[in-house]
Amino acid sequence: GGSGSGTDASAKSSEGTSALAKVKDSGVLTVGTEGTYRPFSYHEGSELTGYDVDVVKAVGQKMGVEVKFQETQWDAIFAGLDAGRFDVIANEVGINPQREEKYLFSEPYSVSTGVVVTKSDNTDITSFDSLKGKTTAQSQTSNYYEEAKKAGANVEPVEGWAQAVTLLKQGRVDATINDKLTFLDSQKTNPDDSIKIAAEASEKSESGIAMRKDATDLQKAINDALEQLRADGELAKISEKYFGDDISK
Amino acid sequence: MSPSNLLSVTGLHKSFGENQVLKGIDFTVHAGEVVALIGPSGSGKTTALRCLNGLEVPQAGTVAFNGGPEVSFSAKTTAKQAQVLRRRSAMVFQGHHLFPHLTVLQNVTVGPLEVQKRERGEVMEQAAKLLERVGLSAKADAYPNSLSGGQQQRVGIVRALMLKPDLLLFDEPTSALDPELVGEVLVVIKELAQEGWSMVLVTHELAFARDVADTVVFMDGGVVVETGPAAKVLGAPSNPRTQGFVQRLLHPF
Amino acid sequence: MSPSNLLSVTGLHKSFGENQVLKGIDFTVHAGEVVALIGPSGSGKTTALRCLNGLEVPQAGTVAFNGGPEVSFSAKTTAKQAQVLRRRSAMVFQGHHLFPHLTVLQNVTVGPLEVQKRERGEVMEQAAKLLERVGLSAKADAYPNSLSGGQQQRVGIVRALMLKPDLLLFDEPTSALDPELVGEVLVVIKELAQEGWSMVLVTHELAFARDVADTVVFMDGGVVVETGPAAKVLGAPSNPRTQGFVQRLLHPF
Amino acid sequence: MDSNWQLFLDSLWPLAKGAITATIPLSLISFAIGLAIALLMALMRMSGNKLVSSIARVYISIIRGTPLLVQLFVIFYGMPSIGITIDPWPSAIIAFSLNIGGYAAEIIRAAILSVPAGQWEAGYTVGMSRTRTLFRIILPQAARVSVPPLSNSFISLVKDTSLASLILVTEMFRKAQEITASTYEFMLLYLTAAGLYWIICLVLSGLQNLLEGRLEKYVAK
Amino acid sequence: MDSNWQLFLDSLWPLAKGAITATIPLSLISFAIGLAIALLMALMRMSGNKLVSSIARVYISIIRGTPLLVQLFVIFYGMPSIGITIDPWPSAIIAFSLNIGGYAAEIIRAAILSVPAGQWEAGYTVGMSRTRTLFRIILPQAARVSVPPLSNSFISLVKDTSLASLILVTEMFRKAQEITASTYEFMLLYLTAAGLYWIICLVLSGLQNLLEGRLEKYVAK
Ligand SMILES: Nc1ncnc2c1ncn2[C@@H]1O[C@H](COP(=O)(O)OP(=O)(O)OP(=O)(O)O)[C@@H](O)[C@H]1O
Ligand SMILES: Nc1ncnc2c1ncn2[C@@H]1O[C@H](COP(=O)(O)OP(=O)(O)OP(=O)(O)O)[C@@H](O)[C@H]1O
Ligand SMILES: [Mg+2]
Ligand SMILES: [Mg+2]
Repeated sequence: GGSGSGTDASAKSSEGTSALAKVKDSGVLTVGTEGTYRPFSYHEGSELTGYDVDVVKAVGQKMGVEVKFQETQWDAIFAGLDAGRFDVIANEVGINPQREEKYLFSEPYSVSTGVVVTKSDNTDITSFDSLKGKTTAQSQTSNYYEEAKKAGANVEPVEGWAQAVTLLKQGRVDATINDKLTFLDSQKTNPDDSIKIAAEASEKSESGIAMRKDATDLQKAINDALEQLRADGELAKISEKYFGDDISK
Repeated sequence: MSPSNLLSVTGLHKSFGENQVLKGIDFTVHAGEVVALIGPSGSGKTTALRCLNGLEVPQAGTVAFNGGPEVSFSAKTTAKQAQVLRRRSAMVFQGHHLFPHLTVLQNVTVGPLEVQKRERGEVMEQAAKLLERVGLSAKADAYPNSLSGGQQQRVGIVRALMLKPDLLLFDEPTSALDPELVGEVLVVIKELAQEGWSMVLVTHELAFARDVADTVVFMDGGVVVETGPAAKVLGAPSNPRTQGFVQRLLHPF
Repeated sequence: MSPSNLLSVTGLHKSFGENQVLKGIDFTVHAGEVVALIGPSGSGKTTALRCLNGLEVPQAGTVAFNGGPEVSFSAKTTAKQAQVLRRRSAMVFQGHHLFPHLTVLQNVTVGPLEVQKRERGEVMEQAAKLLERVGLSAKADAYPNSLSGGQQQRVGIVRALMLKPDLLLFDEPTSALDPELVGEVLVVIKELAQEGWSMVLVTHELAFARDVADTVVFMDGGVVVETGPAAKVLGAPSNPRTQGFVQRLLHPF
Repeated sequence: MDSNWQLFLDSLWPLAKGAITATIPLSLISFAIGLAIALLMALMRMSGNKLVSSIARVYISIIRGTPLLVQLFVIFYGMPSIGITIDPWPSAIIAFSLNIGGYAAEIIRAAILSVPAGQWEAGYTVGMSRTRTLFRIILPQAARVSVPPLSNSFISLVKDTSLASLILVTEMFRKAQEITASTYEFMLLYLTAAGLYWIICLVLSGLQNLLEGRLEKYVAK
Repeated sequence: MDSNWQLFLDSLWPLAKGAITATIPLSLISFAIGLAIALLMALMRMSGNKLVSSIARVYISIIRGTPLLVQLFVIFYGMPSIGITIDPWPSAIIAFSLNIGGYAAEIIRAAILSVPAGQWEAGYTVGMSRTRTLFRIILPQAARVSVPPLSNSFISLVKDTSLASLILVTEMFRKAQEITASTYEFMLLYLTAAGLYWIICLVLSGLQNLLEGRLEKYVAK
């Protein structure tokens, strides 16, 4: 993964000031996030929290700017980035070539595995390949929407994890592919032995902070900050807090 | 009931909630007789007339047609029970109430064909004859909205006649009409009276009542104040309330 | 214009689209004169009357008040230009058209207070006097919906009088009324006539017209067919169309 | 700009297909069933029986007082928990029909009440029963009055069918979102979809005008 | 069941807060501004000037023919591309106001037309100008006729404000989604939100009835 396309951009911004300069001048990094994607971006009481939220806060600290969150739904999140409503998106956005054609990504700060979740008594789904011809429920949020399609599954789009699991349990779909972390977190909150992980992807999936194509200097600054966080162990600490494990690499 | 009695109305009481509108109405219609019901606004004329057609259900009293049906009303009488009265009478409304979505011909034949289930040929023949008679043959396929008020009211009369009722009920059939059109409707009613139709006619046209009615019933405040031959009640009323009313209408200014 | 002429109407032409409704109307109202405008339905009486109040804009002709305003109409005349005529005349409508959201008192004072900007005390005094005069002092604070038709029409007359017009225009002021209530309105109009108000009165009440009008103008098909003293035109009309019309109304059946 | 133009052209057919295979049939079917429910509810609401009219009142109030989204969710995701599992399309049709049933009930009731009482009586006096008068005399006249507000409801329904995507029905708006998901051209796709909705609505308005003209003679004057 | 009950109780206040701080003020403000726009559009639509009335027609047609969601997107996410960047709340108010402006315009127009022509003439004959007659005579009477359909629009608006979450306004439905995201109990939360919407709508219907009663005398009989 990574942001291979970052090099060809000539760092010119439409208004003459670079994206980084704008952030630095205002002292605020505006971040778009869903606020409804546990455990990455969600609310604890009225407080916005989550792994991605903490990470981007720490990034801001390293950059010496304040971080301001704008919460919106997935449907609108890239539109918001395009329109300049926020500088970056931190919402466990999976890095894939399609997205990289239109946006820049930071170095990944979250590496996880896609898992196929089925009902516990399901025996005929054992791998990604066995999804061919099956029906899966995917939120368009994730990379997994594309992956399920690639595997030949019949994809039903849904709004999020909760709905996908409901469909699964009601027998309306055969499986859902999602982040392993999401599955683990939901099992922690709502232990439910009627669903299980049926297969795990061989390839890791990586998520990063997304920004507009012209924000090369901002991308560099964020990468620098992430590098520092990695180096001083902060990133690992945030990860431990949410997952009891280091998922940042 | 004397054999020449077509209809006997006795002791009709009708209240709307607290408002007692009819407080015991009695009158009789003989076969072939024209009865004019007159009286001040709000005296209950319309209500009384509607009771005869089962459109209003009184709480007490009897409406009896010679040869039936006969309905004795109580507080428990339902609208369904009252509706048998429609077998003998038919109503012509003040505002004609033609069906705007049906042609003139359909308006007058819908009852005989769809409700009475009479034979189509016979119904069409009757309709043609009656429309001819009121001068509206040419309008059979027109919609009511394209007719003048007088023409609409004449269609209303034909619609009632088509049901072959024994008693025609008119509720101020000309009062919603342009003054110039009043005549054409009155002429039709007068002819029907002369042909021997029995009818009860609520009207404010006292001159007309004097001309065509055999009997005049003067109502006031929910009771019958005076009944008698038309010439007598309208020409030399004995009751002072009748006198005042007749005076007010015949010499308004 | 002769000095006793209050209003001269000459050569009024009015079409609605293709429909030529007024085809050259001429008549005169002298100060203190009562002119009755009669004629068959659709002959253009209402249209002619509305032209005098600037509610309708004719395409040709002149409406001239003695001492002004005087409006000569052409195809280009706008509604705004016609509205100066309202300075001298006031209209009483067939359907009264009281403002349902205002009390009786507000209905009659809204014009003088809000449009004419007259002094409040004087307006209230005038309103009290006029309501008293038509027997409605007790109803000053009632809403129109709670009044009978005759009362509503009397308020309509007061509303017109409050504007202190030189000419009162009545368009069939009693034709929407219950027959019993006609009298109370006619009486008020008759008294106004006797007090010397100038008025143009469209009516189908020929007996009333004969009683109060000085001059009768008979219209038919958009033209004035016959004009003359009331007794002459209604009693012994010279034109056969007038004869037919008068006959039809006075002896309808 | 050029590639946007290309994307616009490319997405037109998939979106139109979504409209033809889902948006339009879903709207039509739901509206037809909804009207039947609405008529029933309107009659119940006008019934003299307190209980019957209360049932209709509560039904109408709940339908109009809660978001359509929730109604869809309850039927699709909620019903299985009481043992009733309904497929996406039937679920959508049920939800939209019930919704129209609530909204149109008030329209139909008002339209029926707007027919002069004399029309009922004229029906009775020629011997008709209540039911026959309703269907033969009153409803044809109520139709004219109710066409404009009903057509409003229908137009709203067409746009609301986009919510069906939440319960796995792939209609036009979902198609737009799918294309967006791989091209990230939200504004373009949404505007294209909006344009198609607009065209559908213009066609419907045209039909409404035609129908109003046809029914013109049905109004008592 | 017990923990559901607990969750229900726990979420009531956050949801109600969302209603009080966003859903309700957003609805009220947008509705007030929307009515002003609607009146203007209704008058333009009735204007004798072909151009003016065409502008109103097109406006009304676009507003009613395209999804509100798209309208919100265009104002919030689309306008910045032509250099106009508006904050979430003002954007939401603009979008909802314009929307109400289109829907209510037709309601107001119909209400104005329902006032008998004679009322205009009675205004003229006591010397009033067109404008004064409109405001002093016609609109007070049109108000009574338009209360029921306007209150329908208002109720719809209350529910439609949930779309504001797409443009960064945190209203009641968004709150429900937030809680769902950490508890995964979306049925429960959506039903709770639906209940609150219902209560708001019941209150509004109550106010509507009051208002209708008040305005009853304004109708010519
Ligand atoms: N359906 C009804 N509900 C309540 N009150 C009614 C109803 N019909 C009539 N009334 C009342 O009954 C009384 C008599 O009314 P009715 O119409 O019979 O009088 P009427 O003699 O026909 O008067 P008019 O000459 O004005 O037609 C009136 O006070 C009226 O308000
Ligand atoms: N605003 C209008 N638009 C089009 N045609 C009109 C209008 N007003 C009146 N007319 C037509 O003008 C003709 C004359 O109408 P008007 O109302 O002046 O007659 P009228 O003599 O007052 O009749 P009535 O005795 O029935 O009141 C009629 O054919 C009528 O249809
Ligand atoms: Mg009566
Ligand atoms: Mg006239």
